[in-house]
Amino acid sequence: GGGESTDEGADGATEITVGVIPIVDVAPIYLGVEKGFFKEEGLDVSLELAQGGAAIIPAVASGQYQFGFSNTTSLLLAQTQDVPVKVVTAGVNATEDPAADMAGVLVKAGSDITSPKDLEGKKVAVNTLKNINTTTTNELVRQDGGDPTKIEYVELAFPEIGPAIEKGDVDAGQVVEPFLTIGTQAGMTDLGSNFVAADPGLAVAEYFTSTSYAESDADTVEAFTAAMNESLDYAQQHPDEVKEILPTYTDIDEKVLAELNMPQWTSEIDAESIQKLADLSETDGLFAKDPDVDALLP
Amino acid sequence: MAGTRPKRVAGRGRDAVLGVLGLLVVVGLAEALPRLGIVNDSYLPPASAMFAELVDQLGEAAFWTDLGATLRGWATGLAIAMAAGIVLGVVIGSVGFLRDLTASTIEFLRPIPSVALIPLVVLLYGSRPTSALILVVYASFWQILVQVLYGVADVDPVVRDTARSYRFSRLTTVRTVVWPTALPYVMTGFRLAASVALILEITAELIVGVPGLGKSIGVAQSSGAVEKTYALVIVVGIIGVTVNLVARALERRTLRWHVSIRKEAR
Amino acid sequence: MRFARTIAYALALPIVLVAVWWFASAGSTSVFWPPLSKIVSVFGETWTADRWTGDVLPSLARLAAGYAVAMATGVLLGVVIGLYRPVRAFCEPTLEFFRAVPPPVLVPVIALFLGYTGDASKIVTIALGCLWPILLNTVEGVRGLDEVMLDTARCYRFSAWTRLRQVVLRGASPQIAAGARQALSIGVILMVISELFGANRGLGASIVQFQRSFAVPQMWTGIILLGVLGFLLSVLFRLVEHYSLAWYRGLRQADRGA
Amino acid sequence: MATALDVRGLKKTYTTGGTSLEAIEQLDFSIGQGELVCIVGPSGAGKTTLLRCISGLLDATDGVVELDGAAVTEPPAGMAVVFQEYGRSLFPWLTVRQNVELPLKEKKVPRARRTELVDEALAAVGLADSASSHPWQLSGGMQQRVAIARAIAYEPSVLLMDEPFAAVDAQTRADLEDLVRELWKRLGVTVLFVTHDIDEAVYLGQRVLVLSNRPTVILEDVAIDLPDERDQLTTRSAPRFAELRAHVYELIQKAKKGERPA
Amino acid sequence: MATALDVRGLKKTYTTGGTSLEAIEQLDFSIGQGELVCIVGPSGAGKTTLLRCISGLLDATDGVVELDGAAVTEPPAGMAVVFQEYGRSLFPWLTVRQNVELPLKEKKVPRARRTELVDEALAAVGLADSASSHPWQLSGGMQQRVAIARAIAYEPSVLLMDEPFAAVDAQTRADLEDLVRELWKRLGVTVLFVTHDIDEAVYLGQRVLVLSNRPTVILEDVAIDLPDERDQLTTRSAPRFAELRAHVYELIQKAKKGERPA
Ligand SMILES: Nc1ncnc2c1ncn2[C@@H]1O[C@H](COP(=O)(O)OP(=O)(O)OP(=O)(O)O)[C@@H](O)[C@H]1O
Ligand SMILES: Nc1ncnc2c1ncn2[C@@H]1O[C@H](COP(=O)(O)OP(=O)(O)OP(=O)(O)O)[C@@H](O)[C@H]1O
Ligand SMILES: [Mg+2]
Ligand SMILES: [Mg+2]
Repeated sequence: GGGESTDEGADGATEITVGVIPIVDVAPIYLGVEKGFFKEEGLDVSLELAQGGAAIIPAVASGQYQFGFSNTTSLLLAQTQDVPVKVVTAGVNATEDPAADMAGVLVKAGSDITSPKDLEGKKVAVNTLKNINTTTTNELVRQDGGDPTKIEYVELAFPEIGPAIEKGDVDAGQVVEPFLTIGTQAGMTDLGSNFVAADPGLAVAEYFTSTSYAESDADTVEAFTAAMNESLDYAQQHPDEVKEILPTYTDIDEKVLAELNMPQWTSEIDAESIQKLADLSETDGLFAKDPDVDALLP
Repeated sequence: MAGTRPKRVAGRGRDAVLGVLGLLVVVGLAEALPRLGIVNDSYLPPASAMFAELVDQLGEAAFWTDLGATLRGWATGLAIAMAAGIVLGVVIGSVGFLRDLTASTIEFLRPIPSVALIPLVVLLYGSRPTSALILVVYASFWQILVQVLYGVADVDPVVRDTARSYRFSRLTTVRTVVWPTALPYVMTGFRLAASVALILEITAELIVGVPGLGKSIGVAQSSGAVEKTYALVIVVGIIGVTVNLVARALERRTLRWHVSIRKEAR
Repeated sequence: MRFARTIAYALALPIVLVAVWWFASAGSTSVFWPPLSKIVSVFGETWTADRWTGDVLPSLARLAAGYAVAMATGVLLGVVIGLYRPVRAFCEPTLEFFRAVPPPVLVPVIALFLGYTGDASKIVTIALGCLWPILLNTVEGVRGLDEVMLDTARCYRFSAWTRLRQVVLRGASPQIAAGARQALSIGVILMVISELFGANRGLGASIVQFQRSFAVPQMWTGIILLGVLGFLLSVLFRLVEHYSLAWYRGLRQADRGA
Repeated sequence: MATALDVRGLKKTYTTGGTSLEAIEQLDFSIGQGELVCIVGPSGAGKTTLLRCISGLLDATDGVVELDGAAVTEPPAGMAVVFQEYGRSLFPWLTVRQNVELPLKEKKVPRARRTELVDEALAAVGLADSASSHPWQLSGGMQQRVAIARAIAYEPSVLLMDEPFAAVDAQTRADLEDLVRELWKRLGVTVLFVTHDIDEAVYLGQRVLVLSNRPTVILEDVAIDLPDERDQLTTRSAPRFAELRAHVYELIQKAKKGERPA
Repeated sequence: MATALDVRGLKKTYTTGGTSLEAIEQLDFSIGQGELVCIVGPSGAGKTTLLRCISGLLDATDGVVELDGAAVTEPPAGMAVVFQEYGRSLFPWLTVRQNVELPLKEKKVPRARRTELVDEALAAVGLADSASSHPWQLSGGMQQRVAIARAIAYEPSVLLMDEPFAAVDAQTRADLEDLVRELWKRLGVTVLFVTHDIDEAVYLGQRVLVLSNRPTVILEDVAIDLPDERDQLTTRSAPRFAELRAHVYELIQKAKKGERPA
């Protein structure tokens, strides 16, 4: 695909398109746009919503979008398959508190599954098979002394996981916000954060671009990185403003919003955490060949 | 007794009443199931809640922009698919050699799901409306094509011979013989394609993020906003019902001569 | 002789297209558009015996079940709706409503009633997709039945059952066949879609898995496999159609002068 | 003679879209049990319409049709109809034999008797050889004979025939005429026979109803006072036959000119 | 008289599925420019098949059909056909007028002339009033007359008619017979006329071809030596007419019995 050239906006600002997902995690970029951090760097950002990283990575790789947001495992997967992508800045990180994280594993109220190791031999719903959620859930079980290879994973979209648990079709489900809060408000039990289990403050997702764009438009990439870092730090320091920006691009109910667990945002790319996730993923046999974390990171 | 039997009451008025009745039954069910606790109302809210949300939506400018985008994408894709499907269907259907030549390829391409094409389309066009358009055209084209092929094969041999004996040109034969015969099949094809096109438009918006109602459904879904999701789905359904009404009206005009319509006129 | 010609015709265009693809993609370096030679070379290692028994066959079984359900309900419902105008008036708006609802939104509702993980909701999803072309074509086929033929059946006081079996179904069968053929490929499509949801194995689930892990050549083999499957199913379908609609071909003199 | 069929005040107006067309103005007549009545009239007079009203296939606009004292609202039991559109009344997916046999199956005639009836009927119309063909493999006249075979194999008590011999050659026609008379005598069936052939009407019928031009009324009810034993040669050469023939022909000419009864 | 139509060694065998049926064994005859030839033969003899081969609609199994010296491989220009299945040969989606007019449009007849021709033809068959009806709103006989009107409005140089008057009443039939003879004389058109009515064949034709039973050959080519000026009353009562009529009838009877030429 094309995308080598960058459009100049009317006021001389560089027009860029960023592919994001309508979830809490990308609040900083919305906030940054609103605060004018990107304009200061001479960037005119338009945000495109997609359902998941699977649609965003090809679009960025082929130059349809200049930047995108994707979870770490998908980026590692892409890297092992020679998809030309490169991380530019951190995206979102887990918290360090397993009980107050943006992710968790839900079971029905009164379920006889009371701790992660009980998931052994059970049916667990995840949003995507063989990806970050299964790897981290495996680690959660492993740390609790269970054998994760005995878990039967089933793929269900986040909105369906709650109903499926309730109906008894699955024994547990791994969800992220806002479905974690929706679930606990409906009386379900959270077994703890799988992200935090993998690594406290786990680097869950990053912003990335294509390798060719990184070379041809290094200035723009630099500008984007700067603005993005500013946005991330700002979001971390102003949780109230995050809560205000959320309803502008999501339809999260107010009642849920009030109790939402916020993730962590930092402008530092945690290479160690990424390496740890890569190692865990390899244990699960996700990759056809070893990922090169250094090549993926800037 | 033949003569004194009551005359059938005005047909179409009664049809409309019955149709609305049918919809009311569904609405009633959708209200009752969650209210009676047969399903959990946080997953399937009662119909009244969906409609309340729908009314809220009607007041939002964004809703109308989305609706416009969806309708535009849908209509464009459908029009392209109709034109291509009809032209190719008639040509392939009337030329035996082409029919034999293309049959296997058509059968190979037809079952390739448009959803499997999503990543390819995204590569080429990202989340621009073109992505949705390609998916819509690809999916609905086959519906028309197959219907037209069957319709063309349905020409009465005596009618065909009549046209041949008067040395009708190919074009005249197509216009006056093949087309009218295939028309009932085309109408069915149109109705099938119209909904498939709508489905693909919404799905593309939902998954790829092309602007439109589907994208709003996607956002609502990933926020767990069940009522809004269903309110938007109702809008999609209403579009479907409207399209069918239009198709039926069109049919009554263009197929007045056909058994299916004239039987009912009696 | 004729058989040979049919085969030649069937193969000509695909061979040309494959050749074009082969040479056009030969030098491709793009990850997403791998050379056809690469795709072919990974085919064997991708579709192992385990994948056939664990993914492909269960998917096909669900497809068969869903298609059968759609065929039965579509024809039955179609006949009733086609024959009785009040029934049609009553059902049509509702059916049209549900027909327009995209599977990604409808599937969760089905799952709410039929379960999220088992085969039932997948089969129903497939059936629901296949239903429409069969239903619509049956309705129109029944409405378009020849009046004189129906009058004949009434005159000889055929029972409802005979009228249905011998007159209505047979008379509408060419158009039902059109619907059934449409439904076949839609069934294949929905087989994939249904596995995006609450599945961990299956042909569709595998393709999506390849796609998400950027195993692009493997993903292409999956798409090709779907095409081949669809083609084989349609050959099977045409065989059945050839025998059951022999009278129709004769009537329409498809092979006249031969 | 008991009345089999009673038609009183029958009217039929077709309405399609906005326009309406008065096909039958007023018809009153009755037919006795076991009578053979022919109906002639100009093309487009409403003979087919009348037959369809009598058989309960078409709702009349006004008036009553009674068969054996009961009003006809749907096709009555024991009635067979040979349609003018013979080609369209055969089921193309069935063979000739199956077409003839199907109504018998419906009537629950035992298999052996069924085979016998079908064989007889097909032989009577000269189609024994074509039993396993499909209707679309037959010539026009052969298709028409299948429809006739189906009606006679059914052994109806009332037989309505709408120009049943229009598509067959002269010799076959003569044979079929004799077949109808023979059946009529043997089974005592009531026959209503529409034809355009005046010779045929006079040769076959006990009465000939001559219809007027549209909107239709009865122009004359001609009694055919020929001896009951008829055969193609002697009957047709009888002077009385010629007289009746000439009279009916004259009536048809008048009807076409638009003459109506006083 | 120049030869218009030359049929040499014509054979036709139908093959459907595995079975084959020899319809025409061997036919050789020729028809002069502007001749009016009638064809009679038993039902199922192959008359329709013959007409379809001549008109180039059906490929013969063997033999040649030549029109004006050129082999017929597709329907030749200036030919009109009235099909036996009149009902199915009309386009139900067009009105009566449009049905008649369409071939003229195709022939690029200017609009004014077209209207004139259509009006004339419809009036000639007595359907001026039904011009705006659709075929399915007409009676059988009326439909058949539309097909006839379409053929005569076309002003063909060769006219093939397959039992064109089978569904009309006696008086209309007589009128149409005179219409055909009148047209034939006025336009010098070559006419091939299939009929089951022996009187009609003798009354109309200059020659009557009598076909044998299937597989078909020509049983006899009967020359009709009646004066060229014919009318319904005098011609039909002429003694020579009766002789010819009897002769043809005899031939048909022989044909039905399976007799073949030596
Ligand atoms: N479905 C219809 N709609 C409107 N008019 C009709 C319909 N069927 C018949 N008619 C009209 O009713 C009249 C009588 O038709 P009918 O078929 O009964 O005539 P018929 O006596 O059987 O003529 P024929 O001897 O030519 O068969 C005709 O003028 C015809 O145009
Ligand atoms: N499509 C066909 N397939 C097989 N056989 C056929 C087909 N059409 C006609 N025949 C056979 O060919 C023979 C001649 O048929 P054709 O229609 O030419 O007879 P015809 O002389 O016109 O008879 P009629 O006077 O009854 O119309 C018949 O025995 C018929 O069964
Ligand atoms: Mg009639
Ligand atoms: Mg014939």
